[in-house]
Amino acid sequence: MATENPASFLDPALDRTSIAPESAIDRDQLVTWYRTMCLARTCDEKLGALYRQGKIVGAVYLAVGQEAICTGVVSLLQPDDYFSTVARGLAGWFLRGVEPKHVIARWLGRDVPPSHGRELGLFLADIEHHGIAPYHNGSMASWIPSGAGFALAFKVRKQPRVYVAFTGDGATSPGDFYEGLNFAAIHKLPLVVIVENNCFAYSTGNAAQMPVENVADRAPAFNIPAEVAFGNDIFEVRRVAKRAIDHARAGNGPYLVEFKTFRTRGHGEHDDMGYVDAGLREFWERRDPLRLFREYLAGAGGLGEAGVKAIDDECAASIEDAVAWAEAQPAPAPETVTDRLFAP
Amino acid sequence: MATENPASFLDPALDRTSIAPESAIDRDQLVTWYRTMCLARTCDEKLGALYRQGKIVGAVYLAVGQEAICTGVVSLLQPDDYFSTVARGLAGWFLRGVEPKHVIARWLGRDVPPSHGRELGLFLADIEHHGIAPYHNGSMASWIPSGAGFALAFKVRKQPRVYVAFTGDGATSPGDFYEGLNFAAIHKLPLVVIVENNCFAYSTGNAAQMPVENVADRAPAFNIPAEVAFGNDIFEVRRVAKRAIDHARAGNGPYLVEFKTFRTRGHGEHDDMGYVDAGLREFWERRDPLRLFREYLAGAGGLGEAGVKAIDDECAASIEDAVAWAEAQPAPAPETVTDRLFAP
Amino acid sequence: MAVITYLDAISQGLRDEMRRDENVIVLGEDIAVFGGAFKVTRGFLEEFGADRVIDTPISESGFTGAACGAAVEGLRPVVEFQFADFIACAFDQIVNYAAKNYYRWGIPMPVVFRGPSGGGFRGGPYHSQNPEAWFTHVPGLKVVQPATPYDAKGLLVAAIRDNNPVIYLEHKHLYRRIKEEVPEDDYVVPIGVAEVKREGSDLTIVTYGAMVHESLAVAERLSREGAECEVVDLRSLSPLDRDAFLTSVRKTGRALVVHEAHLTGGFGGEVAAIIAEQAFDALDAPVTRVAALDVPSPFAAQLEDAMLPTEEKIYTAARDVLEY
Amino acid sequence: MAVITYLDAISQGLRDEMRRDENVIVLGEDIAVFGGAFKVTRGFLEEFGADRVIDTPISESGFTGAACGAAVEGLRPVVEFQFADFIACAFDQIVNYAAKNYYRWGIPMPVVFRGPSGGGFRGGPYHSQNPEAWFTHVPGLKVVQPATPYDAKGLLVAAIRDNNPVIYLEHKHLYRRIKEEVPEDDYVVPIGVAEVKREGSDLTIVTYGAMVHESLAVAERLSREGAECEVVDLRSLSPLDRDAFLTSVRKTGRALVVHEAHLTGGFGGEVAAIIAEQAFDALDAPVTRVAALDVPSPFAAQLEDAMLPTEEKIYTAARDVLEY
Ligand SMILES: Cc1ncc(C[n+]2csc(CCOP(=O)(O)OP(=O)(O)O)c2C)c(N)n1
Ligand SMILES: Cc1ncc(C[n+]2csc(CCOP(=O)(O)OP(=O)(O)O)c2C)c(N)n1
Ligand SMILES: [Mg+2]
Ligand SMILES: [Mg+2]
Repeated sequence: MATENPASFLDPALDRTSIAPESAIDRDQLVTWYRTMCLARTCDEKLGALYRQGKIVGAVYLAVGQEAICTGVVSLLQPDDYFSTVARGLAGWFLRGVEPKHVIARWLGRDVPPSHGRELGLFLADIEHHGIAPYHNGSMASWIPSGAGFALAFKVRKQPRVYVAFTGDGATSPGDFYEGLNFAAIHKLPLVVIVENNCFAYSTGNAAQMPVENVADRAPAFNIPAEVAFGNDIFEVRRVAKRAIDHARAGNGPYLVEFKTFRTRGHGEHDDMGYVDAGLREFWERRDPLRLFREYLAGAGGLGEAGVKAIDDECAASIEDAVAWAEAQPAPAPETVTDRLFAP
Repeated sequence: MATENPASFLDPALDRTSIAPESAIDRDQLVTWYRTMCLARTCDEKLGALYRQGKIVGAVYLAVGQEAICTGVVSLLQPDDYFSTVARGLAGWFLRGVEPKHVIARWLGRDVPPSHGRELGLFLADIEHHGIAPYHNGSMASWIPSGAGFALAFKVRKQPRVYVAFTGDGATSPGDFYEGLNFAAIHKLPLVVIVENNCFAYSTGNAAQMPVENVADRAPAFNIPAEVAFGNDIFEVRRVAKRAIDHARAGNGPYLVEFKTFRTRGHGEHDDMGYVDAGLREFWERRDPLRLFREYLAGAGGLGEAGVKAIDDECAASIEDAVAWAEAQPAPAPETVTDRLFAP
Repeated sequence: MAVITYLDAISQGLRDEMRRDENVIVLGEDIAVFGGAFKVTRGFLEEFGADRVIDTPISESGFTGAACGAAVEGLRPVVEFQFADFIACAFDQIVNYAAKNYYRWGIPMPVVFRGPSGGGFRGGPYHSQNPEAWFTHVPGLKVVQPATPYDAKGLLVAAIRDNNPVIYLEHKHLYRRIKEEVPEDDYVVPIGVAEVKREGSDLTIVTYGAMVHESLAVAERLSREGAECEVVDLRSLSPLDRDAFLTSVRKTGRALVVHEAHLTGGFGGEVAAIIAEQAFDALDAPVTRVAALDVPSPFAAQLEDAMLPTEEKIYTAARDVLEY
Repeated sequence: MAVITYLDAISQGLRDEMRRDENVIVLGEDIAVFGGAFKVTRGFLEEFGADRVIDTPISESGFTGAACGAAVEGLRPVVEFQFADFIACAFDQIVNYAAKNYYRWGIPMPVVFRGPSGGGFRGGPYHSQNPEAWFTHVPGLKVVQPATPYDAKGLLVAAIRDNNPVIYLEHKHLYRRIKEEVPEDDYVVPIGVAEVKREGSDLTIVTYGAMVHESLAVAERLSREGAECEVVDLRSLSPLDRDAFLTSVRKTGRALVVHEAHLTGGFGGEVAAIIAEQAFDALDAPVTRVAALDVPSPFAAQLEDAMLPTEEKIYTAARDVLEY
């Protein structure tokens, strides 16, 4: 297993259990990010429960342990930037204004927009309201070419916008990853690729996926800058992602950031993670992004234990409300199944 | 155009117009290689003529200007090694014992093995007689995954054999190139990739194909060794390719060699090369591999002008014979069209 | 009205749309500097510039995905596959992204995939295929296949203006062989509407693409022998104009379905099945199909001719149906 | 003989062949350490080692191509696609390399592609597809689709021993639902041979895969109402056992074709077209098809049920044909 010695890929400076911003950040901002991460965590845990209760059918996929990455990255975007997520992007959606109740309703297969029961709750595209781009989330890496396409449209129209494609480590193996990045690099398109390297693609460790230590080691193939960073520290995420986004927005072409992280739940809730070494699990549990952020906020961040707890409680309550709302939504009517196959 | 200043990618030491082996080489060997290259050139020119005469239908694709590469590489292989070529590998076939008459007959659509009129003369697979592996020569780069598969079989069976996949520069853009090399690198398979970078994929120059200067610059993505070398000097080709083949055979995994070269004819004979800069053309014409080798052989190589001319004449005569033989072969019978769809 | 080739009609339709709508861009291999393997986009780079006429690396999946993304953002990309055979490399992006996007999210994706397809010119196994049946089985895609210069231009313009992904299969063997008068100005041939290319009362030949011409030739020959065939050119396979051929079959009582793609699993099976189900009472003879043999396209002329549906084979089958 | 599930029958067939023939290797995503997304290869890594049980990166085209190459060299790779939907990513290698190789060169390529396919368990657009019709249109491929544990094991063994590329589509929704007695020892179900799963004289239902079970249920229901259906399970789509269903239709005079894949362009069109042509005189009613609606597979139960062919829909269609 490539991941047996997880510390090896973390810069010693990053291998730490306390975090802090480099410079002063508005208290409201901090609270917003923390609430977002906490809401995502709470929502994910609820989704797991709904799955175990048989209310969510099929499977459910959670982002527990990875919340700092999309929160940090999305916090840097302009309203007209686009992004797409794969399976672990709930916090990013929430930061962009998606409501948990809608997510839960979609997981329950209810008749809510934009897919009215057609798609799993796992995936979301809603350009109009949230700038979340539709991507093809069936086949891994298919969103790198399409991300390049969105970025191409921005470039052709001379708009200073960027497209951020979140992607797992596993999704850096398919040919689409290569073809899409190649196209983006040739045309210097404003495409930022955020690799959430959580050590595994389903059960397959990094070493069985790639002959290099880091996904970022592949960047020379595209002649683009790339960095590896610790993904469980929201401040570190922002620091590194800012360089990437600024670079792309300035017209310098794509940029890849690989965040090392870990999902503390299985690939889906059906997966008991038997393939994960106990040491690795423990290493990352000590570095849980929510815990790290919480400790900072309660302490140096100045919110105090009570202030943080108030947010936690608020999140718990709002997810309960969300479930109630979602369960009250109607199922899609069978006869709508053939609607909206073709655009007018 | 990336290729406007062709000298830039050639090591000054290689940018030369006279060639020689490092150490003494058997006279017979030299003659064999020269004859192979000359035969390929003569055959190609004849194929062009047959196309212009309307005897070869559709299109014809020649390897003129690239003969040193496959001659040099194939001269290093063991009999049970495999290789596959794309469109410019005639000399390699000849060195492995394929007869020009068969190639011509196949271009004429005659009923000769192994494809009995089903395939273009451009492609050849004949494992049994020549160790030329069947690959899928429709879609570019598809032979990198299959090459890895052959190499996997060698490895599983613990055989010290290598698979050499010749490929064009254009064929390094598809996802299959990445997926195949990735697989080979992970499993340390004995796959040697020989990139014949002739500056263009059809009409598309290197700069529009890739964001790096050399295909070899992509090797870090696979954590494999790679080299760039001058491909029109057979001795240089052998020197570099030997390192690659030895490395792969020793179980160290894949190796990529990029030979800079040029096709002095169009993509196919229908192509007038209007997209090629005159300077580039001239640069390479001065470095024609056959001319370089001929000059060496006639001079320092010790064959003398007459010795070389005798080989040239012999090749010309043998290609004339080959055409006569080929034209005398029967066309496939229409009723054979449904034969041999499934293996018994 | 000038008489132009099928190839020029495609060029003209594409160029006109690019002039009319700056959102239309083209991308593919060797289409800019070289003007395309078949020269459909000759002169486009000079006229529209490198931002709108893009030479791509050989990476069908990559540039297809890019076109899809750009389409969502309001561009109207027209993707050229150098040969339709290579559409297999972009299969996933087409069937899983382009086809399903609108159904999933209600977000339109106006993109056209041009596939120079078909055989008859000794292209061998990798330059002769007819891939339409892979796509007619995918809900969310439109699939068209023009047979004439007029339809080629009109369907291309319609495809570009359509807000859905359209697979536009142009037959290479018609490129320079088929000519006719084509209006210079703006018109569309609506997607989803078949055309009766010849009227007749004795037998309905349902066909599309290159086989329209062979079928018309057979119809002429049979007419000289006293039987009148109605030739229905589907033009669009998806959506399919069922009424057009059902009406015809109800009139003639006999149906022959002809296409150049392989017989088994070909779109002709769908058409025949529809006729057999919907026009059962009207049928005086079994619905018969003529198509390519179920083998890869061989290179040698003798073999390719044996493999392809020819005028002779269509004629023989038509006679059998007429005499049933 | 033990009663085992459809899933265990697949595992057993695969394990037995790996024990018998050391050339058999398996590769795919998460099949080694994890034992496969559906646990078909659980314990294989431990028994056969990492040389023969290979966890691949997510790169369907790459590992498919590799399997094809290895097959030519004498291995007998069995490729697992995690879901059949992702076979679209390997499409080119399958249809252009695997399918055409033997025809072109006379060199056999014994490789099996396992595709867990089908819907009915709320998998949504990307985990529910039935891709058989893409492959039945490709000469050079064999395509099988077992409905029962016995056939699942026997067809898999036959596929592995076959010297040609075989697409083996196993239906996920049958994995744990369907059980029966399966011999522990070595047997094959020959590729290309259909089976009459139930005899009857009034209506022939031609079907395969998951729909065999729904069709049998309908047959039981109709039997209680006095009509006897013959249920022909094709098992192999390519090569196709035409005689099996034509014989049946000639006996019953009525045919209903049922599959879970989309209606339009589905393999049912081919079957219906063959019946309509070859058994024309025997038909007392139009050949009718029941299949999924032509929309991507939706996630919500109400929508997926509306989209899929159900026992109810088959029953209604069967009644219509019987009462025609
Ligand atoms: C082309 C393709 N093959 C297989 C799958 C099945 N699959 C879904 S998620 C997944 C693992 C993804 O791993 P990674 O990209 O690391 O993301 P993570 O789940 O770790 O966030 C696989 C194999 C797929 N979606 N697409
Ligand atoms: C996937 C795919 N797309 C397009 C083609 C059409 N095509 C054939 S050869 C070629 C150019 C190949 O260039 P390169 O690899 O550099 O080889 P060269 O012809 O220069 O030897 C193209 C685009 C193809 N064969 N496969
Ligand atoms: Mg991962
Ligand atoms: Mg080239």
